[in-house]
Amino acid sequence: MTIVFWILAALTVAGGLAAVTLRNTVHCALAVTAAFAGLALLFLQLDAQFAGFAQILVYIGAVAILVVFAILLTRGSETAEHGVFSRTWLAGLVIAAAVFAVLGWAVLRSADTLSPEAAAPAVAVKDIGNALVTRYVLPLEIVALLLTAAMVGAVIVAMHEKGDTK
Amino acid sequence: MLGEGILKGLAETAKNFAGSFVDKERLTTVEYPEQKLELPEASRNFPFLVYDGPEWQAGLRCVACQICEKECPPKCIYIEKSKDKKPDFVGKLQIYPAKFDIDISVCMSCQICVEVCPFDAIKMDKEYELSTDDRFGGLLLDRQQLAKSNEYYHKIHPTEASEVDGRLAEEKAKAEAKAKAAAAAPPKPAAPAPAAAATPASAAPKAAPAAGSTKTEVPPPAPPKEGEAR
Amino acid sequence: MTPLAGYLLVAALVFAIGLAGALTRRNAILVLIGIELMLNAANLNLIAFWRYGAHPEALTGMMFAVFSIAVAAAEAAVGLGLVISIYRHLRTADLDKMNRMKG
Amino acid sequence: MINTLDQIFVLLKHWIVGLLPGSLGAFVGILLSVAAIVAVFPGLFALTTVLERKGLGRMQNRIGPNRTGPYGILQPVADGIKSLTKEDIVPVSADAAVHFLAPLVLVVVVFMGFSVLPMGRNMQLVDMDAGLLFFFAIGASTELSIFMAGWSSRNKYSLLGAMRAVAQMISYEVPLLMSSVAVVMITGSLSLVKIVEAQNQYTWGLPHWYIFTPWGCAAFVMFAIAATAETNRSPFDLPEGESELVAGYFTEYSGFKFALFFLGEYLGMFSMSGLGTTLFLGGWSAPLAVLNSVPSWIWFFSKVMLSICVLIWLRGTLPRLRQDQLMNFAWKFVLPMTLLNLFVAALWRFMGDGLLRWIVCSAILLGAYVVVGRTEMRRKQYGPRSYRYAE
Repeated sequence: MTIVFWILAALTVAGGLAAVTLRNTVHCALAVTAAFAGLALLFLQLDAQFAGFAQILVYIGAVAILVVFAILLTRGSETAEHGVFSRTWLAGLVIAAAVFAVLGWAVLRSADTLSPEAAAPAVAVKDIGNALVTRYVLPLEIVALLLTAAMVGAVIVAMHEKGDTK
Repeated sequence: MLGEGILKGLAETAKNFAGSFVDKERLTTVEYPEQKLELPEASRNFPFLVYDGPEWQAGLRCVACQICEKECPPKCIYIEKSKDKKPDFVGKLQIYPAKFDIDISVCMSCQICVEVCPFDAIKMDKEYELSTDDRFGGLLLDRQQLAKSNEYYHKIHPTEASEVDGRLAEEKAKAEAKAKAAAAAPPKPAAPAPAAAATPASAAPKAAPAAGSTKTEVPPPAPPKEGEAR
Repeated sequence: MTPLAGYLLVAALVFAIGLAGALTRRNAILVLIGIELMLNAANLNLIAFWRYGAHPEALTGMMFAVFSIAVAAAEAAVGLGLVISIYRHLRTADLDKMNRMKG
Repeated sequence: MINTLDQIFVLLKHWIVGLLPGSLGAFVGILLSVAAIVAVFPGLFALTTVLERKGLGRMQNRIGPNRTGPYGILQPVADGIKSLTKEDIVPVSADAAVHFLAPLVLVVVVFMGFSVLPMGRNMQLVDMDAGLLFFFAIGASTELSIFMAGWSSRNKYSLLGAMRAVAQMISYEVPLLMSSVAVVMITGSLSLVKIVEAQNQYTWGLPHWYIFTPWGCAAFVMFAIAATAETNRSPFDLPEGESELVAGYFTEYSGFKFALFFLGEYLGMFSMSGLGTTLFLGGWSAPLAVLNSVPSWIWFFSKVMLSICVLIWLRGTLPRLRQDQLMNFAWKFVLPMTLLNLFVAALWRFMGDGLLRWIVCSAILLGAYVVVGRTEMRRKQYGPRSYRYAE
């Protein structure tokens, strides 16, 4: 439990909280980017370089930009007229708090049975690559297909229909 | 072939780059404040007042007729007539401008003031270094700043200036001949001659036809109008 | 507290925040953001378990996280495409107003 | 002696670190490396601005700055003083916090990219196993700062510029990555240090740079195109097209923040040039085996400056593209070519040594280029343009 961990944890949680509570939608998107960055740095703290960089590349480089584009395309940056929270916000909050309570309780209860400090595993990017094309080759191919399907689907869903002048 | 044009363009700029160190044709820049390009003779920007002789106040050709002030489209000329009179180039006594200001921040360099002036008193200048740190006062040029000698006029617009000079000399000669004729035949016009010298009301109409006869584009009825105070 | 418990707690907190966001916000895009946060919290769990687990050299948790990131990218693309398409139909991204089955 | 000169900065750092005790020494060592990067590249930026202005001037039949100092070399100093003393204006309706953060994020993120570039033998801040991935991950974050700048200004030109920039950078990031992946495939490593070492071999005194292979040459050309677009340089400078968007996403910035954006743009250029040098031009390795005695960092920086000069040359030559041309070019030409190039690189890897692989690989690439080029030229997409009303 180093000080760096606590700083990163605070950054992540603060970013997440801001993303959920801020009124301006674009601010929310930027705050969630900070949370993504904090999570990526936490991955690096866990010696998972590859996953951390992949997180930055995919989430900050692609998902955050997509979100921002979507916000601007749906005029989401304009202030909402009926408030930003839904009618059932209290129920949602209660459910989330309950989930956190259960999870936290479980973690704290089982904390002693979990393994203590472990040595950092020496995993090179090459090992990840080898694993991807040997043991995990089927999931890799499936993910490739999924991504292609998702790309085609997203394009079709968001495409203007023919004759649609809007 | 795709990309061929890019290579051609690159070769062209490379030629320019290398050529600029050896070829005068490829680097035609002039180092401005030290070196200046000679402006073409017909170039113009803002008007100035011409004076003859060494003394600017005495030699000012302007007679404060206010035609230019009235004709000026953006109304950037401000003239105040003088109370007294001074002799003009033919020796006739004329009013002179007590105040003659041109606001060059308003002036649009249309040259209409020059076209309408019956006395060839206002001409277009070539001076372009007019920047000032005072945007209200600095660009409002007064009589003294506007006054420039006939030699300067010759320098910037030589052909036009000599033409004007020729015209003025002709006019002067005509006026002298008239005076001589008046002197030679004293008995009859004894009365008009002193009147012409004394009263402005008769002096102005006399000068006007003389100018009108040489300058075709200037409407002759303009000078009488000047007489009626508006 | 062991390091693993710390990471798990942070992941649980982020998950809860994401859940709260997904359940309470009106704007469809912000609901998607909440879902992304939840996915990320799960990733953090996976990586933490990989790091402090019994066989880190097997790369199981790491691989799971990497695949999850790839799937999340696909999910975000499709989800935002849907939101934009719905916005085009209904002129709103407000989930409370999307209460009809007919477009 | 030669070795000392080559390693002089490394030795200097080790000497300073050796003077200090334990953990403080390590900290100071990192600080020194960071300080070197933070000092050298802005210095190069200053040099490049005057170089660019003078070079562009010469290409356009004029002289360029020559007033400040001898031959105008003190121009960046004057520019710096001017931008520092200018008033820092924040628009009234701007989102002040985001408006303030955007240039900072941009510059910090761009500086981070330099940490994995090997600038000489043993001269890199960190030798990361996934160095290339780190570089691209960091590079992807600049888009967000550009969006922040454009959106927070509350100015339609800023927002348009930012949207253009983001769309363009996302589009060209794909070919940029794809062309680099070919190098990774051949080297078998994401570490930039290893990539340079793989190229630092010589046969008959000639280096094994990747640009001298068919797939490497094609990848380099594609990389150069994508890098130019990625750094928003002319002819891909639509995001800041001054004729239509004032200054694009940094229209509403003035004074020091404007200077930061300017710095960020040039630093992006340097890091992209550095990456291109590392991937295709052999990084710090000498172009001929006999020139190995020249210090490695001299080679790296001269290669970077050379690529900067080529970028300036391109800027002086090519007119700006239109948005649809830009997108069509990225998705319909550069991306398919990079994908084909990946296939060719794989062929190269598995065909073994010999002349055959040279012939096959070059034939495939050239054939594809000619076929695609002919088709596109016939469709008048990139060919000479005809005007309906001009004739």
